[in-house]
Formats: sequence, C-alpha cells, structure tokens
Amino acid sequence: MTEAEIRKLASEILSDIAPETDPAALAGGSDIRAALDIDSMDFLNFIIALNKRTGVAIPEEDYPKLFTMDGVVAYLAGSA
Amino acid sequence: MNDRSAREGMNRMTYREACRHAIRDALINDARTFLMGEDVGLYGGCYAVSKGLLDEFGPERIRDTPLAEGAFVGAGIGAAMAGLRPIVEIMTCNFSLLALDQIMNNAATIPHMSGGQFAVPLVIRMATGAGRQLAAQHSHSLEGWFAHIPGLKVLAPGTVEDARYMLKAALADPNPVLIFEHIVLYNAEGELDPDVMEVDIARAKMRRPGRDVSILAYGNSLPKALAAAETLAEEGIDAEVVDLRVLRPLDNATIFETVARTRRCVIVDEGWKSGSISAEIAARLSEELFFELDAPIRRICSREAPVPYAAHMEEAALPQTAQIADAARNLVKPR
Amino acid sequence: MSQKPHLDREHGQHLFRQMLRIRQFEARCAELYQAQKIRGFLHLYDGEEAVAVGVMQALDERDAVVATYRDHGHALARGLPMGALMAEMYGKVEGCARGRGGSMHFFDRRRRFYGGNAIVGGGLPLAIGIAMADKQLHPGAVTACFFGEGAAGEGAFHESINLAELWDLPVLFVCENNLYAMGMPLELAEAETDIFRKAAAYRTPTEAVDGMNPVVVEAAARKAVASIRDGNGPYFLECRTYRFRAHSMFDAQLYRTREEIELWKERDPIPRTQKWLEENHMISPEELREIEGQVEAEIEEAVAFAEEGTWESVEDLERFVLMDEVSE
Amino acid sequence: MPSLGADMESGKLVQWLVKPGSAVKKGDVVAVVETYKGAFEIDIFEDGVVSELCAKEGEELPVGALLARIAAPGEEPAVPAKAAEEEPKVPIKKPAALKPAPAKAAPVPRPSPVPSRGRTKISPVARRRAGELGIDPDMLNGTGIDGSVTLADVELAAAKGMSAKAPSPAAAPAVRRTGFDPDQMRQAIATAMARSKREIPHYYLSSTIDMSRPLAWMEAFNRERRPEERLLPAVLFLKATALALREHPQLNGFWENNRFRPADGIHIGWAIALRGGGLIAPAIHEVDRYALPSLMEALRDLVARARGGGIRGSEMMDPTFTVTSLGERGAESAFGVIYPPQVAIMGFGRTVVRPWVVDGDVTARPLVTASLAADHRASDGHAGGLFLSAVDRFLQEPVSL
Repeated sequence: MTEAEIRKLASEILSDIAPETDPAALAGGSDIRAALDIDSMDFLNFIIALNKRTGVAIPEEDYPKLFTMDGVVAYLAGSA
Repeated sequence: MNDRSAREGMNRMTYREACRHAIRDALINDARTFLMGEDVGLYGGCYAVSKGLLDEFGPERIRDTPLAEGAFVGAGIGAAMAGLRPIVEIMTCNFSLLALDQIMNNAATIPHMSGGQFAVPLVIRMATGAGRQLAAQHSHSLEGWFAHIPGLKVLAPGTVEDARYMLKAALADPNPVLIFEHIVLYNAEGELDPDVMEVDIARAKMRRPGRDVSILAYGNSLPKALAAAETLAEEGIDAEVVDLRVLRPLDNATIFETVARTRRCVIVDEGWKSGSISAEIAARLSEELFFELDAPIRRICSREAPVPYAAHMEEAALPQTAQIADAARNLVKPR
Repeated sequence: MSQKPHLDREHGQHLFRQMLRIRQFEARCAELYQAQKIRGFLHLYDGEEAVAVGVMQALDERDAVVATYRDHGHALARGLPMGALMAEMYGKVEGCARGRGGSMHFFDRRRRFYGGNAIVGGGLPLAIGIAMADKQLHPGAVTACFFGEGAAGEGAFHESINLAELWDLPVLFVCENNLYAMGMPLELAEAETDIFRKAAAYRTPTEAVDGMNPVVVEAAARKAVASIRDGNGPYFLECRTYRFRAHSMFDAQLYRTREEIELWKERDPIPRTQKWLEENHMISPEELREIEGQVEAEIEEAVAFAEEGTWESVEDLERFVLMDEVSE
Repeated sequence: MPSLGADMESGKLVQWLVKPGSAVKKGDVVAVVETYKGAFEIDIFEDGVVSELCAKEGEELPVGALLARIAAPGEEPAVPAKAAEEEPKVPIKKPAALKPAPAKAAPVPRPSPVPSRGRTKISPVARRRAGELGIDPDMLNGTGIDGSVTLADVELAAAKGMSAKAPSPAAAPAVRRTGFDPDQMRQAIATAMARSKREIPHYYLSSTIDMSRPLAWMEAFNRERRPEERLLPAVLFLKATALALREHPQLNGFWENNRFRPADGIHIGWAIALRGGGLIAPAIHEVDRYALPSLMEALRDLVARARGGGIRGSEMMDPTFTVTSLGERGAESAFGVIYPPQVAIMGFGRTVVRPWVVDGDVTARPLVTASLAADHRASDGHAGGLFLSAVDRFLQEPVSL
C-alpha cells in the first residue's frame, strides 16, 4: 500500500466513526482522538478496522504510535 | 407624582364603598341611569351599598321598590329596551329566582328573538354567596346558573378594583349584565391604583403568576385561592391564580393560556359542583386542552347541601383555603 | 284624537276592514299550517279581533304595544306589514323577527311593537319599564299591554299593576278575557272572576266592556288613553271576548261545548259590524266586495312574499345573542 | 406485526432479512420494522423454516397483522392460498410468531423488563409528548398523581435515551436513523437533570483505585487477541460495578411512590455521548451474568447502535443503575447526577499515573477515581462506601470478572 492509499483508507474508516468530520483534512501530526473527538471505543473500532482491512496486527502497546495520521501511515507502511 | 401618597390614602376603600362610588359615578354621568330595587333608598341598601345616594339623587333615581322582583326586574328590562340605562339591584341572588322568568325569558331572549331589533342594556346587581351564617335561603351562589344562559353577561368582582369599575363597563355594554357582589367581600379593603380607571369585562385576570399549577377562582374564592398560593409558595410550589371574574362569556383564551402553561388546574367555585361553572370550565379544558394536561382537573366547590347556619357547618360547606392548597399540592407533588 | 270615536262611513269601514284582515289572514294561516308551511305553535285570534282593532284606534305612533303569544291581531292592527308577519311564520329572514320568533313573537322596533310574549304575564313587567322610560324620555306616550285573563293568576300581573299605579305610569292594561286560559275555565281558576276588580284593588281606574264590539272597545280605549295622557297613571280595560277556534292548532276543545261556541259566534264582531254598516248604509255591496277583494289580495301578496323569502344563514345562529350596540 | 409497546398501533415492514425457505432459529433477526419510534429489529421466537412472507416491504400494517408464516422443523409448509382467510381481521393477542427482540447478546432470556401493573395511567400531555419523542409511556414509572406518568417522566425518559423519533415519511424506508433531535434531547436532559437535582438528595463518595493489576491483566489478555477481541477498561468497570451491585442491591433499583423498589436484575445504563451533542444511557441487561468478552461485544454493539440508530426499546426503558466513564481523555473524576427514578450513578474518571504508596514505598501507579452519587432517601453513605470498596475489590481480581 502506498502512503496515499493508507491515508485514504484511514480517512475512510475515521469517516465512518465520526461521520460529521473530515479526516482527510486532518494535519498529519495532530492527535486524531482529540481532533475528531473520538473515545477509546471509537479508537478501538479504528484499530479493528485497520487490522481487518490491512491484515496488519496491531498490538495494544503500539496504539500510541497510531494516534496521528502520520503515525498511522508510518506504522502501516513499515509493517507492510 | 408628588401627591401620589395623598391620593393613595384617598384610594383606599372597601369593596362596598367601591360599589357605591361606581353607582354614584354612573348616576352622575348618565341621566338615563337610575338605581331600582328593594331598600336601596331609605334603608340605604341591605348591605349599605347605596347609603346616602337617595339624599344626593332623589327618589326617582334611587327608586325603592316593593317586594316584587319579577315586576321590577321586568320593568328594568322594559326601561332598558325603551331607552334608559337602569341598574336594578336584587337584594340577594337568592331572590333572583323570583325574577328568573324575566331575566331568562325576556332579557336574555328578546335581543335575539327580535332579530336584533331590541337590545336590553340593563345592569342587574345582586349580592351572592355564603359565609355570614345566613342559612340556606340567603347563602346561595347562583352565578353559575345564570352563566348558563346565552344572552347574558355574568360578572363576579373579586377585588375592590373590579367592584369599583366593573359597573361602568357593564352599563356601557348593550347587553344585560349581571354583577354578583359577594357578601363577604363588602368589608374587604383595597388600594385602588389611581392610574386605573376602568376594567375589561371581557377578560379574566391573572392575579398571581406561577408555573406549577393554575388555580382558577372568582368572587370570595379569589382571596382564598391567593392565600392558598402563598402557603404553597412556602413549600416551593409556584401556583398561578387567575381571577375568572367574567363567568359569561367565559374568557377561554386566558383560561386556556394559563392551564396550557402549567398543565395542572384547580378550579374553585362556591357553587355546588354538579352542573356548576367549574364543571363548564373543566369540560372546556378537557375538550380543548386535553393533550396539554399533565394531571386530572381538580375542583373545590361547595358541599352538595343547602348551606347550614351553624358556623362550623357553614365553614365545612364552603371551599376553604386549605382544601385549595391541598388540591394544588396533590397535583404538583402527589404523595 | 277625541275621546269618542267618530263613526263616519270611512272609520266604520276601517274597523271592518281591519278585523276582516285579521280574520282572513288567520284563516289562511290555519290552512298553511295544515300544509306545513307554518310550524310550531299557532294561536289564532279568531273572534277577538274587535279588541285589538278597537284598542289600536286609540293609539298613535309614539305609543308602545306589548302583546301576547296570540299576537297576529295586535300586530296587524298596529300596522305591521302583513308580508313581514307571514314571512315570520314561514321562518324566513324577511320576517318581522328574521324568522326567529315565529307566530308567537312578532317584533317591530319602528312601530314600537315590543313583541308577542309567550310567558303568560311576562309582558306586564316589560310594559312597566317601557312606561318608566317613556315617562322620562317621551312624556305623553302610552304603553298598551295586552294579556289574557289567565295572567291574573300570575304574580307578575299583580306586581305590575301595583307598580304602575304606585309610580303613576302611562300604561293601558288590556285584559282580553276570553274565559279560558288554554283549557282552564275562568270560574275554575279565579275566586274573583271579574278581572277588573283585581286591578281596582290597586286603585287603578278600570272598565269592563264588550270585547266583541270594536266600537265599544275603541270608545273605552280612547277614554282610557286620554286619562293616561292626562297624567292620571295607568288604566285597566277588561274586554270580554271569546275565541272561536281552539287554543292552538292541536286542541280537541274538551273543555267547552260546541253549543257555547255557537252561542258566542252569534256575537261575532265581523258579521255584526258588517250588518251594522249595511243597516246604516255606511257600506255598499260594491264597497264590501272591494274590501274583501283588497284583503284577499293583501293576503295573497303576503303569502307570495313569504314564499319568496329566504332562510337566514345558519352561520347567523348566534348573531344578536349578544348585541354590539343599542340602536336608539 | 408484533406489538413493541402498548401504544403501537401499526408498523411499517421496512426490510425482510429472510426469504421463504430460510431456516430460522429463535433469536434470529428476521425483519426490520419501522414505527413512529424508529426502526426496530424483529427477532423470531421459535425455530423453523420461513414458509411464506405475507407482508411486503414498505407495507404499513396494524399490530397483529400477519407478517410471515414459520413452519416448525419437519412441518409441511402452509398453503399460501389459505393465508388470506386465516389473516386475522383484528389485532390478535399474540401476533404471529414474532416478538420484539430481547437484547441481542443477552445470554439468558429474561422476563418482560417492566413488572405488570395493569393499565398504566398516563397524563394526556405525557402521552402526546411521548408520541412526539417516540417513547412508550407504558414502560415508564409514573411519578404523578395516582402513579400516573407525567410530562416530566417522559422528558426524563427521553433524557435517558429513549428518544427515537419516527423518520419522516419521505425518508427511504431502509435507511436507519439515529433520530435524536438535539433540541428535544437537550430539553429532555434539562428536565430530567433539573428534576433530579430538585428532588433527589444526592450524597457523593469517591475512592481512588489502583488500576495496575486489572490493566496488567487486561494487557495480557489483549496481547493474544485480535483487535476485535480486545477489551477496554470500560468493561472491567462495568462488570466490577455489576458484581458490587449484587452485594449492595439497595443501590440497584428505583425510588417510586416514596419508597425504594429493588430492581429484578442488574441492568446498567451506560452513558454514551452522542456525536454532535447529547447523551443517552441505554441499558446492558444482566451485566453481572456476562463474561468479559461477551460484555465487550455487547458494549461495542450498544455504542455502535446508539450512534448509528437501532437502540431497542427494552434497552432504553429500564436501566437500574447508571455508569459513566470519562475514558482516557476525560476529567479525573465524575460526580454524576442521578437519573430518576434510579437511585445511584457511578462515575469513573480518566486513568492517570500518579504516585501511590505500596507497602510503605512511593511508586507510580495508574489510578482511577471511582465516584458514587446516590440517593440519600434510598441508601446511606455507609452502604455507598462499602459498595465502592466492593468495586475496588472486584477490580483487583480481574480473573474473577
């Protein structure tokens, strides 16, 4: 997956979780949870979806690496 | 206004004096007006309302009548039809039954039955109510009965201000207007607002704003309702008190507005509950406001018995402040 | 107007014509009632025409009339247009009370006709009040108040005569004593069957006259009205009369005999007056036919007027329950 | 057409989720029905095979109308032609073979969540408002005269999340809607919370709980599992609370008619903030009976449905206790406002790492503040304190959760 594809996928998932927001417009370094006002359940759902769509196992201790869009891209690109 | 306090002193008067001032004003302002009734002249009025007026206006305009309610009430109707503006006093509403034929079959029907040719611009004043240990035949509250009759207007002043200014409005009205003055209120004192010179006899009047429950009352039940509201306020219940004061035609707008807002209603009526004005109001509320109500409508009326003489029995027969408060409290904060 | 009727040819014919108008009008009403054009109660004045016609001769425009539920005669004699009366009985809006009153409740403000009152005795107190107003606003005006002998049983009768006398009011009380209050014979209803004596007890001047003779009634009424206009207070006239027809349309008349009715019919004021006019050469056969023809034509016109009349809009049902103003 | 509430007269069949011939078993969701209260999933009450779908999608049907025929396993399918004459003309007592779905994940079937008490008295305005909000007033506890359901009771219920406004007729029938009107919800919350603060004498207690053991246990649990199988601390809080409530039933129930009525089961309302504002607290039934993984599943399902529509009536109707958890980005403690007629609410703050003394040594530990707000009419502070201790005790033994 290219970085752009990852970014697009992550944005789609987040759009489902927070439909009134525009995750694509998110600054790459900002905390997704704060910016989109998502809670731990939402974040877990985000992880679940990423896991299912990419097949990348995301252990719990790695969650903090996925708190930003840049982090997500780097994490998934690195795991691929 | 610098002389405001002086004028306030002058404006403090009893309900009785207010009635007298009203009659006096009417006699001064319109030569077509006269007062007619039993003992209105020499005696000064059974409840001393017209005391002193005979001396001022003479026997043609303060006209004592024999004990002949049918004839002198009918005469008032005829005189009104033929151009005068009579004030007929029926000593107490208990005796109005002797004139019921004239009031109902003539005053109330002729304007309509004549196809609008003859108006009956007549005012009939009568004392009403119980509370003075006068026993059954002098304690009836018949205003609700008369309020049944299309063609009449029925007023029940519950304040000194209304006693002072309702007559003027009633005389200006082209229809037969019945004013029920409560015998217990004659001694009530009140301060008149010098800036108020008239009252609206088409509208009920809110006497105390509130949010939790509407208490509708008139006549001598009004002060009782206000006292109940004070009691309730100490308990944190904010009762609105509306003075019905116009029993016919009922001011639906004001009644519906308050009840739609508070959604709870207690109606206080010194008449008997069966077929009373309170029954009429309750029926209208259920017809028009059913889906706004948050609790059953409650009525505090006189017990269904002739009003007895003995003080404790009479007290038990009539609506009392504690009952009103209980009813309202129960609607707002049921046990 | 003088106290004595001036019985010239013209006035004699006038009395006859007025009575005939009432008689024929009512005959037509009875017919129309059976044809269901007129409904409700229909009380016919048949036989009593001389009373209304006689009394009205003594009144003029300023005077007021309070009538009973048997008011066709009073209204016609007072000059209410026959068409408006017929239309009223049809229930049409062109009626003299917009079709709201019907047979028993004719009103005409312009002619000071204060209504047929259908409560026995109910009109007397009104007459007191009208007279009070007239005394103050229109001195000299008289209120003629009609009622039957049945009213003497009511308190309002006594209270009102007392007040009129007590207060010196210009009221002409006209008792149409036809001997039956509906079906109640006078002698079964009253201990004192001379009604005028009851009024006399209130010190009111009284007179009892033959109510089957318009000239006699007129003469008595003129005398009474003159007394009233002179400021002598009320006057009480008892006119002894008889109704030939039933109390109302649905009355089997079980309370009186056919013979009694026939006996009274011999005193029928209309043939009697006709005969008197003929005997005194005050009417020619041609004039008689002309009068009869005119009356017939007037009735036809009234019926046509009523037939062509319109129904009041149901939307106006509550109109005038409360008045917007007093027309002065 | 099943009756989903006493005031439901009809419903629109939005979607069939089965076809003739489909084998169904008890609890399967077979159809979506839309009522003025919103869309409901209809589950089946018995095992069998769908022999005929009698109702068409989009059809509005009175309660009691036949939706489908189910043949028992092995039974001959009904002859379709017979269906018409057998169709009841009036709503029948036990409509067809369909019943409203109980909480989907509930492991044990429960009796009707509301005790039978005859005809519920409902004030006219309460009934009207309930209709507007899509609330079944028969399911409410009345605080009015003679125990009647009042406007305030309805507003309160709405604040509790029972609102499910009927979609406009123009809306596509199959589209699920949250249907929460923010203004109405704000109003309802205002009414309920104002009433709570006016009527309920709250007392407040809090305890700081060392979360190192439960979190360590959870991390270990999650480590072996795929994300969808992982737990969140919230389920630990929920389960520990439920178990503590078993020991302290005086906090689990309702204050009604001037007395406390203990609840039949532990149905914990979980406060869910809705995106765009507002709050609902639908219940997870019988929380104490869940194992943690299925509780996690139930919670995730509940939150998803709360936000996306599809909360079931029974979930909105009868929480017996409420838990609010502020999560990892919230404040450190939450002293809740009790939802009448419940008598207590538990708040869990954000887990923070702070100095903590263990065996005389200061050490950094993840700590959470658990706060209890309880109705002093129903319980006393002593009971509340014991309850908080119990929650702590259960959290310290995560294996037993």
